[in-house]
Amino acid sequence: MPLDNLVFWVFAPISVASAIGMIVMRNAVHAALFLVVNFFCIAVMYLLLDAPFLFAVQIIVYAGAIMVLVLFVIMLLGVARGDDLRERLIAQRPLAVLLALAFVAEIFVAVRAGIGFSTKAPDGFDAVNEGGNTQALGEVLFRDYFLPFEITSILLIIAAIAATVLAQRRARPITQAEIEQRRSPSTDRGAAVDEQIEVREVPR
Amino acid sequence: MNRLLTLTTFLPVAGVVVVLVGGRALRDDVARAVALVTTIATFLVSLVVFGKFDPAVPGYQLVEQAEWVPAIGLGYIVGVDGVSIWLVLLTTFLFPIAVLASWPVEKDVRLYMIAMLALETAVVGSFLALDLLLFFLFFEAILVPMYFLIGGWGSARRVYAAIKFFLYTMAGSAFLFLATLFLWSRSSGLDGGATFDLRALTELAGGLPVTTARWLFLAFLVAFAVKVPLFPLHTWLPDAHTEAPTAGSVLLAGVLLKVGTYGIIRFNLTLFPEASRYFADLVSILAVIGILYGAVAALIQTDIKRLVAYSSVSHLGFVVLGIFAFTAQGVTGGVLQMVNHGLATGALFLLVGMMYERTHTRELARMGGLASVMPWLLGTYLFAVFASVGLPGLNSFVGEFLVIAGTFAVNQWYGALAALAVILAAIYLLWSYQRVAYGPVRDEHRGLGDLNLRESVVLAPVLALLLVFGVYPKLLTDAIEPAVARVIERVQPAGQTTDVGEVAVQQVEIGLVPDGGQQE
Amino acid sequence: MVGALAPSEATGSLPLLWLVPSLPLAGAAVNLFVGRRLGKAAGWLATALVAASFAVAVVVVLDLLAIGTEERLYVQHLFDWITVGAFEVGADLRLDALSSTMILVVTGVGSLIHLYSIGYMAHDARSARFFAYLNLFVFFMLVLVLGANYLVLYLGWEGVGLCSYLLIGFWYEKTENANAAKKAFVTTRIGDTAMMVGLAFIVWKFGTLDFEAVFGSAGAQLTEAAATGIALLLLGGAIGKSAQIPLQVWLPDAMAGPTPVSALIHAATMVTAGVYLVVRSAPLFELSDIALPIVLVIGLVTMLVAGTAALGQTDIKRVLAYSTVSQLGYMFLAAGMRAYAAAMFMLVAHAFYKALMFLGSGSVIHGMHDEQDMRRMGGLLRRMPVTGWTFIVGAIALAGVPPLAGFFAKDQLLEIANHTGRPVVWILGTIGALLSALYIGRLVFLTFFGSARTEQAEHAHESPSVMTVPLVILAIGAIGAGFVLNSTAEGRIAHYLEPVVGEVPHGDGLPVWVLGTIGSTVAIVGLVLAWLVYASGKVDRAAFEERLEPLPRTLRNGWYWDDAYAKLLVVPGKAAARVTAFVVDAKWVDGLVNGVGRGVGGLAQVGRLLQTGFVRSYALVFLVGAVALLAWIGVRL
Amino acid sequence: MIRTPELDLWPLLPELFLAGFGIIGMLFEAFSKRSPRPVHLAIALAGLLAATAATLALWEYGGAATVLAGTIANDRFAVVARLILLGVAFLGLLLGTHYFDRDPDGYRGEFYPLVLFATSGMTLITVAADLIVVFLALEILSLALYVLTGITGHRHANEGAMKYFLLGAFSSSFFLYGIAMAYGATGTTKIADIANALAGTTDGHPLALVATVMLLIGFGFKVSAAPFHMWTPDVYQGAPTPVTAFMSAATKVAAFMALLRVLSVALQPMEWDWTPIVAALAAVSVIVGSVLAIAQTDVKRMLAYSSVAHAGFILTGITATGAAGIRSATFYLIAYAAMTIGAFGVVMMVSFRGEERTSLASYRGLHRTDPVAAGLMALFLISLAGLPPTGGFIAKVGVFGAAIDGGYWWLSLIGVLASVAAAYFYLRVIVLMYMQDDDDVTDAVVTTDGSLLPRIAVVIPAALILLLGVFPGVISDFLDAASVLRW
Amino acid sequence: MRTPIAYFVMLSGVLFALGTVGVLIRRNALLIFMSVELQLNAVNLSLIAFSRMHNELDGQILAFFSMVVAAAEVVVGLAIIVAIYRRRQSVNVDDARELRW
Repeated sequence: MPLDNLVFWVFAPISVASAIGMIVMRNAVHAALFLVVNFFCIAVMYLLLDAPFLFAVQIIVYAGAIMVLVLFVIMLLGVARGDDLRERLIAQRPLAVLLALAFVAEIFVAVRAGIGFSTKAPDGFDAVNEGGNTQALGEVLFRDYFLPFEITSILLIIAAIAATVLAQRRARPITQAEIEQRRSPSTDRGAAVDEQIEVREVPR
Repeated sequence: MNRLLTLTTFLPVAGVVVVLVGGRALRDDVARAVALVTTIATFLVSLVVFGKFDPAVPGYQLVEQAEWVPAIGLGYIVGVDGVSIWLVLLTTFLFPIAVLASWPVEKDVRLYMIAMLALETAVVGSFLALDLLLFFLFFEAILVPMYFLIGGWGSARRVYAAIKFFLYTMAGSAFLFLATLFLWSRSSGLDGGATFDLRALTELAGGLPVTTARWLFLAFLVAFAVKVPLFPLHTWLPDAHTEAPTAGSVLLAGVLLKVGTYGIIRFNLTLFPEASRYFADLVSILAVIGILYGAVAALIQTDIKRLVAYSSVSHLGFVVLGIFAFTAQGVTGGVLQMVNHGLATGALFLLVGMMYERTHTRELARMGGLASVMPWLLGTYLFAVFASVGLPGLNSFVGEFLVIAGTFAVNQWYGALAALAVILAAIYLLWSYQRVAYGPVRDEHRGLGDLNLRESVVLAPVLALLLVFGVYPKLLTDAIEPAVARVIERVQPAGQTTDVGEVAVQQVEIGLVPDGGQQE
Repeated sequence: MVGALAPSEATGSLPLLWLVPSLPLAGAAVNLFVGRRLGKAAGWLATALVAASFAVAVVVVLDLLAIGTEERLYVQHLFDWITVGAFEVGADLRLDALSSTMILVVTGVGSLIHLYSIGYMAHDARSARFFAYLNLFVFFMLVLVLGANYLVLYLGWEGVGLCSYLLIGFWYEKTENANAAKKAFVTTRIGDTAMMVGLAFIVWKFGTLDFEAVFGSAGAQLTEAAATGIALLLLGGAIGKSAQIPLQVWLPDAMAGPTPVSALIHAATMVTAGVYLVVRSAPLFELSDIALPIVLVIGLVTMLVAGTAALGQTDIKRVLAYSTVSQLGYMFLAAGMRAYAAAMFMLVAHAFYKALMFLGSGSVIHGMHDEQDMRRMGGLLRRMPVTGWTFIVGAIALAGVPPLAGFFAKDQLLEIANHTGRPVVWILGTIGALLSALYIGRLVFLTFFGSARTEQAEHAHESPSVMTVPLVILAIGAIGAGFVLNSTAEGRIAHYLEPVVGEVPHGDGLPVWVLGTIGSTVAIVGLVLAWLVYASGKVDRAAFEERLEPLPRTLRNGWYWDDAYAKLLVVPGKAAARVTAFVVDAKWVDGLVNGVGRGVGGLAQVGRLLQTGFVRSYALVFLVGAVALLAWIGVRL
Repeated sequence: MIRTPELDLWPLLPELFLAGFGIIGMLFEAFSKRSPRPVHLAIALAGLLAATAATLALWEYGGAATVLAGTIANDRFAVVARLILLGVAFLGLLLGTHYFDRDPDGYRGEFYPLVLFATSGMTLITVAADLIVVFLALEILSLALYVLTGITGHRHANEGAMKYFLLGAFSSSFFLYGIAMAYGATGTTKIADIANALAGTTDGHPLALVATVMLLIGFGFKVSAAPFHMWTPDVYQGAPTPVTAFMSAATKVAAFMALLRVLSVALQPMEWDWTPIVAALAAVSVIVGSVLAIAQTDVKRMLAYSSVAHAGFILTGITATGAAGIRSATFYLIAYAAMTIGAFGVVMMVSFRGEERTSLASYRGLHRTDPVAAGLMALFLISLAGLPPTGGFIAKVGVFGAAIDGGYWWLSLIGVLASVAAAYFYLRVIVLMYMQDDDDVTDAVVTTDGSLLPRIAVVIPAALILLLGVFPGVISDFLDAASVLRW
Repeated sequence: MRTPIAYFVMLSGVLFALGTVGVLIRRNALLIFMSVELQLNAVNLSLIAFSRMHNELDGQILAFFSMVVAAAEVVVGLAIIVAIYRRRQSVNVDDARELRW
């Protein structure tokens, strides 16, 4: 068994298992850690696919920065243990599993018909990656994808605004009582009248 | 270029604009006056149109054609022929009357008048449009102001009635819409590209496969059958008529229903002659059922407006029956009946409205003896009742007789069964009249006033026409007949009975042995 | 066989024909709109106009007589009424022997009744309206008889129905009057509708409704079946208008109208329109093998049923009403035997004596202060001599005592029955004659003879001269008509009508004098019997009637026709209407529509529950959609 | 050595203006204590104005079909799309300003830059000629809208934002998966190249099929096509009304325009594959939207379902491929944008202090207290119902005509019948506004405060709707130009 | 490299499906969000696999952008979650269902 094949068959099950682990772990922190494992496995796959730059980015940015941020929030909000696993929605879980299986089957059919399970990666990727994967990527990025790259800046600005707008405490937070008080005089009456409308105007 | 028809159609919009712009600054009386002046002016313009109209010419006249949305082949094409000229005149004639009859309306007068005027434009536009989509546009546009009129100024169950009217009609017209678009889509192969021009589509429709044409016919028919209304699509009508304000009922019965029958003549027969023949029996049977059914249902009504409404179902059945006889007499009778029903039933609703304003009830059981209190009002009512019953010498008779005679020659059963409604009409109308007018006077009705000047002015022209058109229907038929002949020529292949007046001549000349005739 | 006539040129005063109907119409219009302001003058105006119409009619008819028999036809085209394609109907008036007879009767008797009404309606606040209607009636009746085609005839036909409705219900404050009016209109409308279909039938077969054209080509155009169809449909109209079985029920109730109305409309003119129609349409009826026999049977049955029913009535006007029905039966009988001229003769004679008796009964009622029950009268001859004696003249005429009008008419009829080999008809006709004598004798003896049975009867007073003068004139007519119209062997009126209706049938049978004797004897026997029972004082009337029960009650109720109709037609009809309106229409047809609406509404209510508010449910729905779409694509791979 | 691409930035100038002014606004917000709304409004309007001017200039701008290394399309379709979006943004800003005047507690100065950023994302997605740019633009507009939804921090806004965000991210992953599949099938993400690559295949590359479905799912989510519409009612109801107005109109326009470009360029060779899918989505959307709206008692929620139904109508038009489809859909979008933003505008006028009084009952007797608002609302509703003489009617003619032309008469049948059902709930609002007895109204009298700003913001769309209804020909050239995509 | 591309694509599919399951069955907003991240990563795997298959770099670029987007989404998402937690003291999405029906 060639090395890449071996690596694939080692890490693929781990990634799947860690993904499953993430979605069944009751503790949010554990789940997040499983996700990190998963990300790491995927990063390995990148390496197999001759994408060393993304391998690095995946580990540094994703598994590193992003997941840390998530973990940070989990800790901040103190909701690590909050998730109880009793399901209120009938059939949500079986349906979810069923649909996921169907989805996989569909992808399987499409992939088999589309590229086949024997197609190997063609040679000549080295030529594409001439001067190293990072350099090649850089060239494509700043030549062909110069614009999208700039666009991401807007995305990040919005993210920044989002953080300030949504997460920032209000100068004068609106209390629950205030809301109740405001809601009661008009909307309650409105709701009551609503009922009347229903009765009256559904055509006989 | 001659812009008379456009002027007729859109003059009421000018009134709408005035009232809208005036806004709250406009006093109610001014709003009323604006509406009245506008509608009268429209009537006068339509009279000018009538003056320019040459009854002897069978085709469309005073045609105005302009590009509107060339991208989809939607044109602004309007024109009149012998059928539509009368319906337009009927409309423009009834509107000032309806406005005048609405004088007692106190609630939201400006809005009311806006709705009335908008309605007039929509209705007149429907009768004049020679572009299928333009027609549909006006046809749909009728719904909105009428909806407001019923829902805004109707009686207790007005909202139910208004929504029902609206949805029912809209559901029917959905099929018309699709069929229109289908024809349009088929017309893209024509020289001028895709178009909604009725004249071009008439050519096109002739070449459609038989089955397609039949489906399209049905789609058109459903829309119009709802509007007419043809049994069993009629149930919106009693509710709408009953709940609508007086002017609403008058216009609904007088004008709006005719859009349906007009549509059948103008579109179903013209576009799909083969399908018209194919479905003639089906439609005729429905019409006969409607005639009898409406009459029977009217027999037992306790609400006078509802009773008149059911009578409309019956009377409109005559129109449809006549149309699908495909004889000159039947179709002409049908068209005549449209105008006549508009006037007669319009008068009935006007009078019922006047009674309602006085007695505040529509329940027959709570009236009675009114003839002793308001002899003139009830006298005119009786006049209208007899016009509606189909008394010879008054207008409805001519149409009814022509329909029966025109149908009988083609199918004896239809003619004979339809005639039964004449008996039933006498029963329900006279019965209701008796309960309203005769018998002892009820205490709460003592001292009610008789017709006042405004009401007399409202009624006089209508009643006069009831008589005039009964005595001298040639006024109408001279213009109707050439247009009808043109339609029949298209529908009925040579050799079929198209003119019952010619039967005898043919038999004698060819020397046919008289056939076995009707087996009794 | 009846042939077509060649219309003659307009000569002399013939073009004035249009005036005959127009004058009453003008009167109607004036009285309708400004009659109130005319006051008393309204009646005089109406009377004057009808009289003027009569005068014009006389002048016109005289000019018609000046024309040779074979061309004795004048058609006046006023204007085109309906013209659609090749189908044309003109507003045409037709003056020939038949219509001239009718217009003279209508305007002549009509003007007398108008005159009488001035007195009769003197105290009614709405008398102007009354005269307007009356004038309008005369107009329509004239249109009916003058119409040159079936549609104009139909116009008049329905018009008289309208006036009948208006006049029966003239005192509409009383519900039963209004009911009677409606019943009259609706019942006759049933017949009218059949007639309208008949007209459509004619249009189908002939393409025209013009009498000349139809009759001219009838033989060539119609098969026997078609002719039967047309004839029977027209007969339907005639039955309704002339109150023949089975549509006779409206006429007795129609007595609710003012008495002059009963005289004019429900005795002299309108009800005879059916006879006129049959006679007019004779060319069509004769093409059918069964139409005329049916006419005959209907006439016969009606005569007997109504004659017996008349015996049981207590209301003076209802006796006369049933009598009218019975007499109309006679006329139908005559027409059914193709004795059209005899029918017309009877029609004219009947117009005189029956109008006379109605007016007389009106005078009685007037004198009795609106009392109509004969049992509460008696001995009125002394208190109302003019009324009484003229009434007796009419009664004798009706009974068929020679030499009054009724005798000649009935005699001729029975003679024809006998001579054309219809013994059964002859026997039944004779029985009918006996019945006539019986019931009219009963009426006369109860009313005018014996002693006054009530206070009212004792204080009854004679009517004013404006009412009695017409009675006298009509009495003279009742006496003289027989002589004038039937003086020679052939009969003047028969001869006069021959160009239009053909000859009176001839045949062999019992000698004429034998028949005449039998007829007179029967009439006298009937009267004597009536005297015995009702005036001689030798019979205990109450016990006599008691012994005959339930016959008198059955007769009084007109053989329970009304009840039968109520049970068999009205009740089921109402039930059917109720089911149609409130079950079929409201629950099914409309229910379906509303059901669709409610269904969509329900769907919406259920559907909105899908929107649970759980974001994960939304994701689930999303995923279902995604997987479904992918599956759809996958299937195609 | 990096070879620099040819930099033709003109076709991107509007987006640059939008983003630039967005940043200015953001900076202003950061450095100004009180963040006065008029100044913010002025900055944002200036941005819009500049962008509009730049857009208009592009009408006559020739240039290559795509610029910036094939990532940006340079055609009139893009110009049309931008103009619509800029107009919507303009109205949204006016409405928003008024909204925060009345609800200062919920006010955040970031509203203005966020609207500009969202708009830039929207315009960008309509000009994107590369699926990567499409994805990025989609994310820009999505993220901005998530934030806008929750901007007031009110309870319902929060919930709406969360639902929108979670489902939006979920759908984004599908969308991205679609892009991946498209890339897998063709080896490129440029829509023109995808088309070229697909043109050779006959029976459709399986991966391309999956890609098509996934992309449709992603777009379907954005345009609220059923069954991917579930977020719509909750978010529309929860979001501040001006945001709802803005996003209901603008998102739909942007996503549909982008969808049109993707379908008619990249997936044009697969027309026969995607039309049935689009038709199915259309049918489901129309039915779901029309029927479920009937049961609603909150006017915003009702309009949300209505928006689902309208997505279906537009999809109906798209089933007619090619220029006809684009024309009809574009017209519909213009009309829809006008009527929906107008309707929400009136909703905002009627509600007060944020999101109170949005129940249907609040509209009782509105025409007495504010006839103008009621009249305009009636007009918008009539147009939404697709009745003449409004733009909604002509729009419906366009899409159904196009669909029938394309052979989808059954879909049109469903559409017209559903629009009958839909008419019911539009009519119901009119009933409440106009057809109440006077004594019924008194206990629920509604007053709008009669401010000028929202009035302007609803009168403009009203005028547009009437114009489109009566003289639809005026934008005919516009549509002609739009219906030709360059690639 | 000997491993067929399809294997990677299938692995990506499986992970994506697992991500959807996570979205559907977890109630913690953060975990739902993490599941979405899993989905995005799965897609990235596909992209890079396809990139390798086509012998060109666009796929990798796309994956790179996808990471950027993911980062931005994380920020926005976390902000929203924090905001909602502030209001409700809960990150259970099932609790936030005032908007319904």
